[in-house]
Amino acid sequence: MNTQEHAVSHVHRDDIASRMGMWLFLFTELLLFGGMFFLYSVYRFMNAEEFHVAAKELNTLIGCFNTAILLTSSLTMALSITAIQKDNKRLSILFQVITISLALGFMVNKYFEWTTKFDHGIYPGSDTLLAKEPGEILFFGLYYVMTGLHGLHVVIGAVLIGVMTRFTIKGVITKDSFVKLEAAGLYWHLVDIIWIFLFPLFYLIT
Amino acid sequence: MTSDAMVVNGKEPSYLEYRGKGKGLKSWIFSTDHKRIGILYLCSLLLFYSVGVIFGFLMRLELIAPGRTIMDPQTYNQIFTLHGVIMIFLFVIPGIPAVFGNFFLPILIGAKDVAFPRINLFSWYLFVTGGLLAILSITLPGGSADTGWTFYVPYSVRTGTNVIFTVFAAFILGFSSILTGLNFVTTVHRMRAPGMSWFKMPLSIWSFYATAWVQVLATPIIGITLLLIAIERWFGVGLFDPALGGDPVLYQHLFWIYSHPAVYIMILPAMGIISEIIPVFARRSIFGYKFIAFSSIGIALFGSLVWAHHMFTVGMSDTGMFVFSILTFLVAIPSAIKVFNWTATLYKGSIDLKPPLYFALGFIFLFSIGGLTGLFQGTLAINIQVHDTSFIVAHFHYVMFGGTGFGIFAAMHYWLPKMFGRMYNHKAAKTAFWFLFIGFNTLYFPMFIMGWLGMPRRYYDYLPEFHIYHLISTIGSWILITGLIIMFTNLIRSLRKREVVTENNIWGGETLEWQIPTPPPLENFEHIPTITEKPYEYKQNEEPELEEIK
Amino acid sequence: MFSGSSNFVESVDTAFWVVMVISVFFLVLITFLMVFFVIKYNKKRNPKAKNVHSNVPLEVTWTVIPTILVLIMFWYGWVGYKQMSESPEDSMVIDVTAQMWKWTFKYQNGVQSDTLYVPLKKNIRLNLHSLDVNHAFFVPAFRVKKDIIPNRNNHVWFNALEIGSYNIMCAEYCGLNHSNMYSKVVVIPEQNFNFWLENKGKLGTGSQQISVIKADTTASK
Amino acid sequence: MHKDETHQHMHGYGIYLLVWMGLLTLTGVTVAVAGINFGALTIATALIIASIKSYLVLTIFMHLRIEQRVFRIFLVVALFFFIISIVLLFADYSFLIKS
Ligand code: HEA
Ligand code: HEA
Ligand code: CUA
Ligand SMILES: [Cu+2]
Repeated sequence: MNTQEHAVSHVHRDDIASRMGMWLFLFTELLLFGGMFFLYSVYRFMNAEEFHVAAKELNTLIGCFNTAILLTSSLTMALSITAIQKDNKRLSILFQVITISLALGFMVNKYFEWTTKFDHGIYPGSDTLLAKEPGEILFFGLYYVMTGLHGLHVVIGAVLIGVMTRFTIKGVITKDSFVKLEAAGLYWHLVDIIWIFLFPLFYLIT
Repeated sequence: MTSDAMVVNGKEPSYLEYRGKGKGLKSWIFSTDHKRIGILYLCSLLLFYSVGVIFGFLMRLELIAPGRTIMDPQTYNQIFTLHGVIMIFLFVIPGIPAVFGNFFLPILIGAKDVAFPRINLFSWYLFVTGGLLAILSITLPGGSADTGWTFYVPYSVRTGTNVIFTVFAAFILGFSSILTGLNFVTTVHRMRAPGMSWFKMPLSIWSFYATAWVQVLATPIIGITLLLIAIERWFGVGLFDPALGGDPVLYQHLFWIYSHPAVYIMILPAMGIISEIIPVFARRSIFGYKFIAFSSIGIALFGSLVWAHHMFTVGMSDTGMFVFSILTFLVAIPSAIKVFNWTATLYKGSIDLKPPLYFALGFIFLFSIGGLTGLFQGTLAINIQVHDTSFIVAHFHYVMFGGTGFGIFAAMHYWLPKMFGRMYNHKAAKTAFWFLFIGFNTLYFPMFIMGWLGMPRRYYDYLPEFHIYHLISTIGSWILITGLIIMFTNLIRSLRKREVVTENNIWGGETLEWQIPTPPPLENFEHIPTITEKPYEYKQNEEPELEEIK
Repeated sequence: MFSGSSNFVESVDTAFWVVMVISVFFLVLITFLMVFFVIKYNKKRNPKAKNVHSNVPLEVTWTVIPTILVLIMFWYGWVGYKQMSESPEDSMVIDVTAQMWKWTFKYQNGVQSDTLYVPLKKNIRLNLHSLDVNHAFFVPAFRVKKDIIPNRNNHVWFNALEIGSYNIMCAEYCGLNHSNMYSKVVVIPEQNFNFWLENKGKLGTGSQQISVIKADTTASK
Repeated sequence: MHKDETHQHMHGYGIYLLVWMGLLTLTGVTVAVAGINFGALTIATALIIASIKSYLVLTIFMHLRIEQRVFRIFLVVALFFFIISIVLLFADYSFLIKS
């Protein structure tokens, strides 16, 4: 792969370009969820009553708790970048590790939330669910697909940050070159923003 | 158009010769050089493409007479689905950006590569994976999808064929397309040569840029929509299933929110190519540079607002019908502006009728027919009659094949000599053009007539009264394919036998690719040029006036 | 090819010809200019090109005129469509059920048929239902088409103006036998229709039957 | 393209903490407000508060405030596309007569 080395060596490093690419990627993520929000808005518009009824089944407390967790993880993520900018490598790593732990906490919560639903017999295709009004089936369908997709993004984000932590430890990410960490951060904040909308739309419409 | 700094060391090996460490195939499939990736795309595209063409040919054979001719209805349904999927996702959408965009976009803006070379290579891998997945699904038990390329629910959720496979292939291809898009947006923003302000960019860059935005913003919607079909088939969540309260029409909305903008992903780059070719062979400046540039942006912007014109018979509200119909008409205006400006560019030119110009003019004619019949379909009352008939089939072949397809042919005749340093036989190219042109119209024009008379699309069998049109159409397909064979034989033979081209500027163009050696060296430019002039100035035309001033 | 076999034919065809005239005009204009320029300004005849960069009034003209023209097209389309969108109050209602791959027509009095018999010059409203996937009710001669989507209660209406029998086709892809999902709509004089309806779809005898059969077999357009 | 272009600004720890507290407070507010029945306005308030929260995350956590202007334009384009699509979608759905 000499070709590539050769070509790359002459190209300037361009952090702005890297971030621009990341932002563009974030837009595609945004619109990926956007498609789901289209579904949500139309179905909610057509089945307002049933959505109200169904939302009562969700546990607002867990939702609140998870919101707090994600917001805090966003904070630590942002802090880790400032730390590396200030050349405080150890602090940065610490913040990244906290972020990952919070992500795990979020997923553990989610796991319990989903399994309780399953125990109550509410999952796609279950008899309990099928006995409900169509609007409620839609609500839970959306709930599972949207929070599931979001959960998947949390996992991807956590793995990504894990890789960044490794890079930081190995000195790939440094005071002078941290655009990778920034990109991972941007991704993580996006995951947070999605949740900021999911939370009221599913948990707070009682 | 450029000042100094164009002195290129003649001994620099071309990108074709430069091998690096890897040898043979490896030096290609691991290369992150945008030119090599362009060629990779070209080869894989041609491969997938020939499968699509064969399917098209087989469909025409089946339809040569009513009743069964060569296949059963199930096979026919699978074949037109795969034909549509291949042509759309593997040919016209990636076609120009991935092949010619990759090769020429960096050169045209005076850069050494795209912004993210490795992502660029990755997107080719995705492309090939998706393509193979789509095509190999024929071999699975149960067969490939039989839903039409639109995958409408509830049928796509209920049919026993391997819809998930095809849908997943389309998902991967979408991802590949997104990566190309974000690469191009970033490249255009960050890597233009010094002095190349927005209005000094060649017009094809404007098209690629506008296209890239559509790719980035619209593609994820189809991604999630297709993913939902898979989820629906696996888990029966019921998001679209009418039995569980879902709304099949909402699926159609989501599908077209992407797939209408996608038609502009297909046509915009082709329009860019035409805007490059016409001034070069008319030997004069382009007419209305800014209008053409802004109309690209206009198409990209307004193109996102008209999707529901594919759904005029589903029972939308009257307000919806009104809004989407009127927006559909407005989006035609930027295309009209382009057509008028191209025509005006021929005025008082010194026209050199070389093969690329043949194809460019063919493009304008066929695209105009396609576009104008689009207006028929946008007219509500007429749409009711022609929706889902072969009128639509004719329309989209005129725009996609007559438009984008001929755009690709034009690009091949214009740029292949630059890419490989070999010239094809001009006479054979012109012969091929006439075969293609006549075959094309014979093949597709009858479809307009029978569509208006009520011949529905996706029909394996048909009433005897439509026989004559189908017959003519099938004969057209033979003429067309003859043209294809002549054209490709000519092009491929040129790579092996024909004369070697070494001059930089084969056609007398003024954009950057003509200032560098043929074929281009690995790094395109020895020194990044500084741009001082607009493209397509053709200063020599203005000499007399300068003398008068003296 | 079609005479005015339903009340929509006139407005749809008018719209069609309006768009056709404008389109042909522009197509001919563009093609003519291209060919003319290529000949007139050929390299041999005109070795030296002249640069013309832009002409704003011209650009404005060819933006504004097409805009006006497309708005005219839009208007014809809208007017033609508006008339189809809501059925008149006094329409006779027939329930249409589409399934893979056949049609069932059910009349108010319970009579069922797989051919659609309708009285001449009466407003007919069809309520469209699907038992499985999407289909579309399409009668080319009437300029009538509507998708039939499960869970959505679409309808169409029309007023048949000529005795005869016309094709009904399924215009939305619905699987294996999509291309064989045909039926007929048979337009007969009102008193014959009433006779048919009262006799639960039987054609009866004598003159009644003859006129029905006549309509059925002759004017297949 | 050059170093100074990239490294110009950065946020201190303090502002992040402030934003974080703001976000938590706003979360509290939505939850509290959700209990009150505003009728049709319930969803609107929830969305407005969520938008304010996103704004904070975008501008501060995601550095849009100190980024180049073009990034903000990009975001506007993406949001425009999203919002106009919803509006047009409802051009159909909100006038649909349910029968
Ligand atoms: C390259 C792809 C491409 C392009 C560029 C277009 C361009 C246009 N399309 Fe087409 N279209 C498709 C690909 C494309 N389409 C496909 C694939 C389908 C079917 C999908 C499926 O169902 O499988 C389809 C279907 C389709 C429909 C739905 C039909 C139906 O199913 O009922 C409609 C309806 O409005 C439509 C309209 C238009 C219009 C108004 C334009 C306009 O943008 C055209 C603008 C161009 C011109 C107007 C011509 C040039 C101008 C002049 C010559 C000057 C004179 C002009 C004026 C006076 C205005 N198209
Ligand atoms: C670009 C798009 C494209 C192209 C080129 C074609 C090419 C052909 N198509 Fe098309 N077709 C579609 C897109 C396309 N098709 C779509 C989307 C559908 C709808 C499917 C559905 O309903 O779901 C369809 C449906 C369709 C039908 C209707 C099926 C039905 O409704 O029952 C028919 C019927 O005859 C048909 C025929 C043909 C034929 C004979 C060819 C060809 O055989 C003609 C020969 C082709 C060429 C001459 C092109 C050669 C070009 C190259 C080799 C390019 C090389 C590329 C590079 C060098 C970069 N096609
Ligand atoms: Cu029923 Cu097609
Ligand atoms: Cu469209």
